[in-house]
Amino acid sequence: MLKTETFTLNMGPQHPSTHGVLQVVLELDGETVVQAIPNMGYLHRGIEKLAESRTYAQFIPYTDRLDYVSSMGNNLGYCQTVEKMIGVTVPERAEYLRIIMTELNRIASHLIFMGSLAIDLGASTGMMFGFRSRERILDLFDMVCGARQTYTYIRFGGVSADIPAEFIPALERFLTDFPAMLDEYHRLLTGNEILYHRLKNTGVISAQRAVEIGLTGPALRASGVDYDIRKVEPYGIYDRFDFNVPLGQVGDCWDRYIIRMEEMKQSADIVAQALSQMPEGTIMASVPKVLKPPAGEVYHSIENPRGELGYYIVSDGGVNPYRLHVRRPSFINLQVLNETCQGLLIGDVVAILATLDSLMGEVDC
Amino acid sequence: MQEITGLFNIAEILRGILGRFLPDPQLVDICMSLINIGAIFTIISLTAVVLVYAERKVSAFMQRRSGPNRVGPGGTLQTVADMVKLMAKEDIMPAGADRWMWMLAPILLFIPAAAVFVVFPFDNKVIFADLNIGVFYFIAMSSQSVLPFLMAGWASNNKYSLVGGMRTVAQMLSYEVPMVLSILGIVMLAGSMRMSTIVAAQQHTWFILLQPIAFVVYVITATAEINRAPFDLVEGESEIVAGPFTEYTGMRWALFFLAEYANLLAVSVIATTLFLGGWNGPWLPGWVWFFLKVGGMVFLFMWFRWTFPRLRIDQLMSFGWKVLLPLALLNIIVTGIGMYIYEFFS
Amino acid sequence: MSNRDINTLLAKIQEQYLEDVKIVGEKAQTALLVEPQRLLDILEFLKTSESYQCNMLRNLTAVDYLEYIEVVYHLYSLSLRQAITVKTRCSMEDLQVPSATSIWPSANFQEREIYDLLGVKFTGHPDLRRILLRDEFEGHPLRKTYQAGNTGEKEVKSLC
Amino acid sequence: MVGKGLLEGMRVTLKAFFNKKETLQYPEIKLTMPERFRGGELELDNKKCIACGLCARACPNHVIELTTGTDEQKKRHLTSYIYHSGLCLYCNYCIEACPTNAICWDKNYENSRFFKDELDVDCLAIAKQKSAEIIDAAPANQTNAKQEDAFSKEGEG
Repeated sequence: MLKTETFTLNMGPQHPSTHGVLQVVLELDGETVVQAIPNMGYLHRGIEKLAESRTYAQFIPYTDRLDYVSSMGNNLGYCQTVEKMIGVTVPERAEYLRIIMTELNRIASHLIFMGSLAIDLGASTGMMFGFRSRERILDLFDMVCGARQTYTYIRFGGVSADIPAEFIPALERFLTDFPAMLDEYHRLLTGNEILYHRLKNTGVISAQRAVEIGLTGPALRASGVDYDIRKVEPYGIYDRFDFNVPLGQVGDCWDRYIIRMEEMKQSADIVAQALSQMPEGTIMASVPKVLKPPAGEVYHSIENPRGELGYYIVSDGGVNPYRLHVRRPSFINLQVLNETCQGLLIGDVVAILATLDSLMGEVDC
Repeated sequence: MQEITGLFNIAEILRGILGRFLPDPQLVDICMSLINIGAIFTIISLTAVVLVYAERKVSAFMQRRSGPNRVGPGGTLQTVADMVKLMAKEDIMPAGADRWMWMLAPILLFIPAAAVFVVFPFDNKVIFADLNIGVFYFIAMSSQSVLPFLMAGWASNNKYSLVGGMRTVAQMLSYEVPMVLSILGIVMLAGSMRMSTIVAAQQHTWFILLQPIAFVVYVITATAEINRAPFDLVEGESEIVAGPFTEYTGMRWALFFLAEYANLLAVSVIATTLFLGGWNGPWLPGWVWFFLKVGGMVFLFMWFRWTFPRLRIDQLMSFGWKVLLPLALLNIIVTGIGMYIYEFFS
Repeated sequence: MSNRDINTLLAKIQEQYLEDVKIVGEKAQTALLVEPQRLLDILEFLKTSESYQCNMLRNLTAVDYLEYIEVVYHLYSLSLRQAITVKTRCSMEDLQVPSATSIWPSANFQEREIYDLLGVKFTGHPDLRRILLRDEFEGHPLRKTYQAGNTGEKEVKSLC
Repeated sequence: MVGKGLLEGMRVTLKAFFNKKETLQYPEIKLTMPERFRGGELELDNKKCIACGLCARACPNHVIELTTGTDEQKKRHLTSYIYHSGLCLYCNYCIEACPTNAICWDKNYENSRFFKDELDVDCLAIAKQKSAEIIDAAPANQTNAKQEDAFSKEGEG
């Protein structure tokens, strides 16, 4: 009697397209996925535990290492949470600088998304192009804070340094070049029929399911749910800018891709607006050197390129946080992987992983 | 002075020299065969060296990088250095591998890749064996490469390899059919399967002008036959790591690599011979034209690879069976009717 | 959403469930403190009732307060754009909290994370395994009593 | 038409094929690091240092290890200053904390090492060596200048 059975394929932790050290245990029936169980923790550094033995300010460099392709957002979220606890108002100029940096970082992060999606689908030229443009943004950051990935730029009460004189011309040059770059990607990737057919109608997540499973960020908006924290609960000075939140209709990989491409355009827009509105002035509020927030707890979340990045800090009035929890969007978004992959093919798992855009530094924390 | 530069004349001169030293004309023939075999192997191994370098340069240039430029002038010796490195590497056999099958696979893959070269007309009269079934021989030999892929995939005792091996079988078998059908139109027009006759028939009009659809179908299926992007599902590195080659190291892996580039050259040569008029061309000697055209085809395949994303397996299959096959069949019907009408009027 | 609105909303719930629910904290930190045995009822109520519609579980975490562990649910209503914090406590002797996965599937990984790092057992969870640490790991690192082993700092000192 | 996007993509790559390349030939050509670049190893100026230990306290990762002593005038000075670059987060906190600007980055990004021990840098020793070199170099320059003077005079004579 002939009988067929499924087999298990360990995709990762060393695999070209699991974006780091994610292990996906695939149960396959031929090429069809029966189950895809993500298995993480290979990059667990115990950052939440480390926070309990560091002072509030000393934890900022560690936030860089969570979602290491959009560290500005991580800095911003953490600093705003602590500022909420101690009640500091940030100077105007610093607020604008924060917006400029986080939005530039969003573009950089989405460029990485685009590049990694392209190479996961086999178009390595797309990746090279994406990384090339990202380099321009990193050069800008390098100019401002002396680092290309781990910025530690945003601090309690402001930012660590004002922009140097050559920054604004360089940024303006980038902003004028950027639409042409974006257009190049659209012509190389978006218009490509193979890419379209690979992504369209694969990995569909319905709006209801997306909310239930806790998706946030572009992955949620691709399903048509209008939830962008920059709009619904504007933190910082986001209410002063005019931008659109692109929404998808179906919630498939294609929507998740297109939305991020559109978001890059919106972010460039926000940067241009912020640049024109930015006043002169100080960049740092007076914050005590030794920070002792009053006992209590705060949950604050911001819109990171990967979704809702939340910090929950419990203070006992001492110099170290009593408990610090990070709501990592990549971690929670990864829950949807299994049910989305079921019934699809191996090639689709790669596409779904790439469009969910989970980053292992953040997943494992 | 085309006669002196032609490859055939070089062979004739060589034959003349050998004839002076060897008494028996049969011995001269044997010697010439050995020289030919040597020439073919030189071409194949040189091809791999040149094409790997070319591919790296093309990919780099398309991605705005500068590519290898350290070893030798302009990095030209990079591939040689890589070959030396590969030879020096440890030969690792995975535990639980099917020993003999595992060792045979790369060699078996290389043999058909090399064997197809005997029917390629590099220049007027320069052909190792001008078989009267040349096209048929090419198709038969090149489809042999399915088996070694499956052997490698099965014997490696690795699931990625197995999936890759299975994909190869599905992909190569289903793209073989439209490929054969697209070539069939040419054979109908030329009225022969002999390579030299086909080239000679293109003295005035290249078959690409008469058979544009067949050319498109051929290029697509050829890309799939040699497992290059956008049809590189067999070794799609972001899905199944390296497919059947996952467990191979050192020279064994290099043999796979060699065969891959030999195949790339082979399909380019066939495209040149069948569609682009082979050695035909004005002013320049025939073999220069031939290699120029082959180079153009190789560049086209590389261009595809560094631009397109990969297809998914089900899309690949449905594209092969639902689009290419009907297209190729249609092309044959149209060709047949066209030939009938042409004969009717002339 | 002002604080007063939330407070009135929370007060309403308290009226409904009386002794099982307390309001703790003040201002922006107001939260509902719920007895573990009534937790699922109240979460279900918060999700389905017209005036709350908390259809999204934003964040789920736990804090070790030495005598007890507090599990914190940050709920959010996408339609009403309001956030509610619900807390529940379980004593160190009996670390059991009903799982919220049946109400919000997004609790799945987060509950596993809490189980992994703090050792709270979520009853009714479909797949309660360690998630970040390896399966054979002993102890729960985020507990205040956890003794960290060899850290990088110690290594440095031994080197010098 | 199907395939238009494919051709468009091929046009993009063909254009890139003939465009200027972006690669920098690294060992020959090196990027200049911006002024604020954080990287390399810490450079200590032991004359400016007042041995207050603020840098070590500011560090999130206990990268700086220093010991202090007091000399005859009851003045604190450094007795050792070790920077474990392998643990460094490059957050700039130590440099920001320093009241006298005694430390800065040496901005040398080629700081890979063969052994882990070599990542521990004894900044004080390097600083002392450097100041000794400067003292050595200063008289040497003077003598050179004198010789040159003599040469020029001879030339005139």
